[in-house]
Amino acid sequence: MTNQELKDNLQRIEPTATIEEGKQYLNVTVSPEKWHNLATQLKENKELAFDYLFNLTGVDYGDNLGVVYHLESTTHHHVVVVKVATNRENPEIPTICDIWRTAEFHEREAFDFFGIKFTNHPDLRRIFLDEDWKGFPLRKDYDPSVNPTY
Amino acid sequence: MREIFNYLKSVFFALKSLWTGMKVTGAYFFKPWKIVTQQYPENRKKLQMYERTKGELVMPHNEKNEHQCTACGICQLNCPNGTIEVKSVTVETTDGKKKKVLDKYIYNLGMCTFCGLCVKVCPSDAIVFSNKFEHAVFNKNKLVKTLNKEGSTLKKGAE
Amino acid sequence: MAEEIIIKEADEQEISINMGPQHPSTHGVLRLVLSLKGEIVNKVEPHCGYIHRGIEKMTESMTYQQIIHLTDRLDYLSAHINNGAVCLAVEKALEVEVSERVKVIRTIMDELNRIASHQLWWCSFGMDLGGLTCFFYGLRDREKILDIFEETTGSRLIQSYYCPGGLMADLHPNFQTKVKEFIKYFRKILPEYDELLSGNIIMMERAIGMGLLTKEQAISYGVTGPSGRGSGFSCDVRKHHPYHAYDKVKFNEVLRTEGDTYARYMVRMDEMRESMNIIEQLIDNIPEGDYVAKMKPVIKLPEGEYYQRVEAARGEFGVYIISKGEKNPYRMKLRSPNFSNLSSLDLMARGNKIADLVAIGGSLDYVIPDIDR
Amino acid sequence: MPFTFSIYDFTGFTQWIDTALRSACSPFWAVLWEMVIVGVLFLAFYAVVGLYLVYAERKVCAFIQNRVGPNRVGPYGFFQTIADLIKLLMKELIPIKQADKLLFNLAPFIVIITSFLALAAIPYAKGLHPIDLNIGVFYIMAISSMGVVGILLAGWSSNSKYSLLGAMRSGAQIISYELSVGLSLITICVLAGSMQLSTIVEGQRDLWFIFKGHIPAITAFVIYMIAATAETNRGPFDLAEAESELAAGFHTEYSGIKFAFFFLAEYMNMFIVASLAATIFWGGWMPLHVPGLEGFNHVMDFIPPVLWYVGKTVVIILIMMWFKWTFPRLRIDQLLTLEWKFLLPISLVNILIMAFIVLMGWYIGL
Repeated sequence: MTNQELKDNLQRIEPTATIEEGKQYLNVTVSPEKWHNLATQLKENKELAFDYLFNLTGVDYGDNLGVVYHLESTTHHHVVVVKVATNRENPEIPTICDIWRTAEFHEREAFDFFGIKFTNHPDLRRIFLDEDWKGFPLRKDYDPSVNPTY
Repeated sequence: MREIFNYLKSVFFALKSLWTGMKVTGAYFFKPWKIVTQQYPENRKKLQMYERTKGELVMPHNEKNEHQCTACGICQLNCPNGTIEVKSVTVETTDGKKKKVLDKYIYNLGMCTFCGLCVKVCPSDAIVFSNKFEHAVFNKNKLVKTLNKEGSTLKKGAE
Repeated sequence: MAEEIIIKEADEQEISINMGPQHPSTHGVLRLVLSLKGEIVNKVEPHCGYIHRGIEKMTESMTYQQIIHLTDRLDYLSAHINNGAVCLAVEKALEVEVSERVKVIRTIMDELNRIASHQLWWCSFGMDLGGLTCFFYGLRDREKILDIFEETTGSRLIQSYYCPGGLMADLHPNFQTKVKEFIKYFRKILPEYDELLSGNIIMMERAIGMGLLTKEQAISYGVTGPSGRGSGFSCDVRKHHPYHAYDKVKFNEVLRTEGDTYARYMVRMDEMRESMNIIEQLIDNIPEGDYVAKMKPVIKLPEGEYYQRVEAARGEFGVYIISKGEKNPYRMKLRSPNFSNLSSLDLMARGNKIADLVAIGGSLDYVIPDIDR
Repeated sequence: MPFTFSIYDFTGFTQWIDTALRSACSPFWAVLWEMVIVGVLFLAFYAVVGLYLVYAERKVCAFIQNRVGPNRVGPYGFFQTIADLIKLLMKELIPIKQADKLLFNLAPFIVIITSFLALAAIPYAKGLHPIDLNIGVFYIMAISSMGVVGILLAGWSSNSKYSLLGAMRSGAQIISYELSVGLSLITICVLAGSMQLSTIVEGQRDLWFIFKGHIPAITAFVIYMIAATAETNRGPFDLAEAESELAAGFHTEYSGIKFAFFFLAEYMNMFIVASLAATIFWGGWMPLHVPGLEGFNHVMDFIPPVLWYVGKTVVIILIMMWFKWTFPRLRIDQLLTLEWKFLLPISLVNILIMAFIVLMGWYIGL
C-alpha cells in the first residue's frame, strides 16, 4: 500500500489523528485516549495488518513526554510511525502489550527511563535499573547527583 | 513385526549418528599436529602482530628527539572517553611570535577503548598505534602515560 | 548461589531458583528467576540490567563519530553490523552517497561478522547441551575470521571500523586472499560441525519439538533474526529493506517453519553457508573507489527523525535518531534484537524441563550487553 | 603353558610373605599386618591412579579439542594434578550455615569409601588379588551402587536447590542403570558359569568372553559400556553435575578437599567399571589367546599379566573419555527412556539368547 492510501485509510479509522509524511515513514500523531483503539484497528484491519511492532521509543520532547511506535506489516511490508504524546506531570498512555506482546518489555523500558505509566500493563516495574532508583534518567531534566555513583 | 523392525532401525540410526560424531573427535585425537594452541610466553620472540593492531597509542620521535605534535588538541576533543589530555605552553619564538607548543601529552591507557578516532583526526600524523599489547601493570597509575619524550621538540616544518 | 526469593502465593510444590546472574548457561550476567515443579519450569522471569551502561544516555552527549565506538559494545559479536546501522542512519540524514567500494566492503565485513557470530553461537550452544568439544572447534575456526579482522581493522572483537561516510581504513592488501582461504577452509570444516552436533541423536532428541514458537507468536513478540526465521517469520531486513550492497547479491532467506529449537539451530547453520555465498559473490569484484567520502569534521544532522534497520546476527537491529540539528543526537534509541527475543523466553520455556530451558536459551543466542545496553 | 605363568605368578610371592609373617608372629598379628600392608598399598594405588586419571582426562580432552592441555607443571604438565591436589588440600573448607552438618561432612566419605571398597575384589594379576570372593561380580555391583547414597546425602544436606536437583537426578539415574549393568554382567556370568572373578578370568584362558560369546557378548559389552558410563555420572550422562544447567549439581556447595573427594571418587569409579569390563569381557590379566595358534599364544604369554590388565583398562577408560568429549548431555527423561525402553529390554533378550547359546554349546572355542 502506498503512503497515500495508508494515509486515507488511517484517517478514516481515526479522524482525530494528524498524519504527515516524514522523510522516511508516515508519521501519525494521536492522543493517548484514542491510541488503544487505533492500535487495535491497525492490527486487526486486513488491509493494514500492522502485526509487527519493531520499535518502541520513549522520548522527552521538552514540554511533554511521548512514545514513538514503529509498526510494520509482515504481509504488505508497509511501515507507519505512530507518536503518542502525554503530559510531563502525570504521563499516562494505555498499554498495547495485549496487541503486540513485544511491547511488554519495551514499555517497561520506557517506564524505567522516562517514567511513562502504561495503564493496564500487567507488570510495570523497572527493568534495567534498581527498584530504588530515583528519577528517570533519560528525561532531559534528570539530575544524576540524586543517585549514588560507584 | 513392523514395530520391532522400526525399533531396531531407530537403535541402529542412533548408534550410527553417535559413531559419526565419535569419528570426528577420534580423528582429532590422533592428529596432534592440528593443535592450534599458541604457547604464549615461549613464543614471544617470534610473535608477529599485524601492522595495524591497535596495541597502545604512541607518539613516534625521530632520532633528533622530535615529534610532530602541534598541540592543537583535536585528538583530545574527539576522544569519546577523555583518554587524552594535551597540555601546552605558550612560548615566544626567536622572531617574537607567540606559539603554542606541546608540554605534556598525557594518555590514559586504562580508559582507552582503541576506537582509533584520535589517530584518524590528527592533522599532523603525530600519533600512531603501536603493536605492543602487554599492558599489565601492578599499579593503575602506571597506565597514565606521557607520550612525548623528555626534552623533545616539534619537528621542523611539521607545523 | 541459590538465594531465596520470596514469591507471593507460592505453591507448596513449587521451588523458585535463581539462574544467574552468575551461571554458566546464561552467557553473561542475566538473571532468570525460575519457578520449578521438580524439573518442570513453571515460569521464567528474566531480570536484566546487571550490565546496563546507559548507552542511550551516553549517546546524547557524544558526536556521531564517537557513538560508533559505543554501538560496538552492544552486541559485541556483531560489532560491524551495529556500527553499520549508525553510519547508514547518519549518511541517510546527510544525504551522503558512499562509494560502491565502501558498500561492498561493508557487506563483506558484515557477513564475515555474521559467520563469526554464528560460530560462537554454535560453540556456546554445544556447550549448553553439554558437548564441550564443540566449543573449542567453533572458537578455533572463529579465530581465523578474527585474524582477518585484525589485519584490516586493527582489532579483533570490537573493531570500530565503520565511520560515517565510509571506513576508518582501506582494506589490507592481504584481505581478499585471506578471506578466500578462509571460505575454502570453512566449507570443508562445516560438515564436521554437522557430524558432531547437528546429526547427533542426543542433540536431535533434545532440540526437536522443544521450545515451540509459532509464526504469529514470533511476530507478536518481535522475535527476529534466525530465531524468528526458525518459526517461519520472514524478517530478513537484508531482503526486505536492502542496505549496503545486499540488493546486488543473490542469496536466499533461510526459513524454517517448525519453530522449535532445532529449526532455529538449522537456520543458523544454513545462514553460515548463505553468508559464505554472499562473500564469494563479492570478494573478487570489490570496485575501486574512495574508502571514505568527504565529510565535515563536525557532523551535524539536520533536524528530523531517522530510522535505520539492519540485520544483525541475532535479529533486526534498529537505530532511531531524533536530531535537533546539533552535533549530538537529541535522542537515540537502539532497538536491540536480543531484548525482544528474550521476552519470548518465558513463553517457550514454560512446561519444559530445566535442561530444555538451557537449550532454548542457547538457541535464542542472547548476548547480554545487547539486552541491557 | 604353565611355565609362562610361573614367571609372572604372584601366588608364590604372596604365599612367601604370608608364611614369613606367620613364622614371625602370631596368626592374629600376621593377618593384621597383611591387612595394613594391603591397605597402605591400595591407598597409595588409589591416590596415584585417581590423580593420573584426572591428568589423563585433561590430556585426552585437550588432544580431542586441538589443545595441548596441562603443560606447565613438570614435563608435559605431568605434576599438574598433584599441584591441584595440594591446592585443594590447602583451600578453606567453607562451612554452609544452613547445611545438615553431620550428613554434609559424611557424604564425601561415603562416596570415596564405596569406591575404595570395590577396588578390593578386582584381580590385577594371577595371585595379585586382594580378596577372591566367590560372589565377586555381585559384590562389586552392590558396593558401587552404594555411592549414590553419598551423592544423595550430599545433595540433600547442602540445603541448596541446585544440589538437591542434581542429587535427585543422580538417584534416579543410578538406580535405573544399575539394572543394565547387572544384567549385562550376568550375561557373561551365564557363559562363565561363575560369579567368582578369578574363575571368570581363568575361564578366558582359551579365548576372551567377548569373542567366545560372539553376538550376545558384544551386545552385553556395548550395553555395559553405556550403562557403566551412566553409573559413574560421566560423559553424556553427567546430569547430576550438568554444569550448564545446575552449576555443579550435587557438589555445588563443597570446597577444598571434600570436593576433591567427590572428584577423585568419580575417576576411581570410572577406573573400577573399566577394570570390571576388562576383567569380565576382555579377560582381565589373561593374555590374548586364540585356540589353535600355539605360537601366537606363547608370544602373548611373555607380556606380563599386569600389563594386559592395565592396558585393557586404559583402553576402556579412553573409550569412556571419548564418549564424554564427543556427546552432548541427555535430558533426564531421555536418560530414563534410554534405560527402560532400550537397554533393559535388549539386555533381557540378550540374557535369554546367551543362555540358549550356552545350552546348545554354540559359543566359539573349546
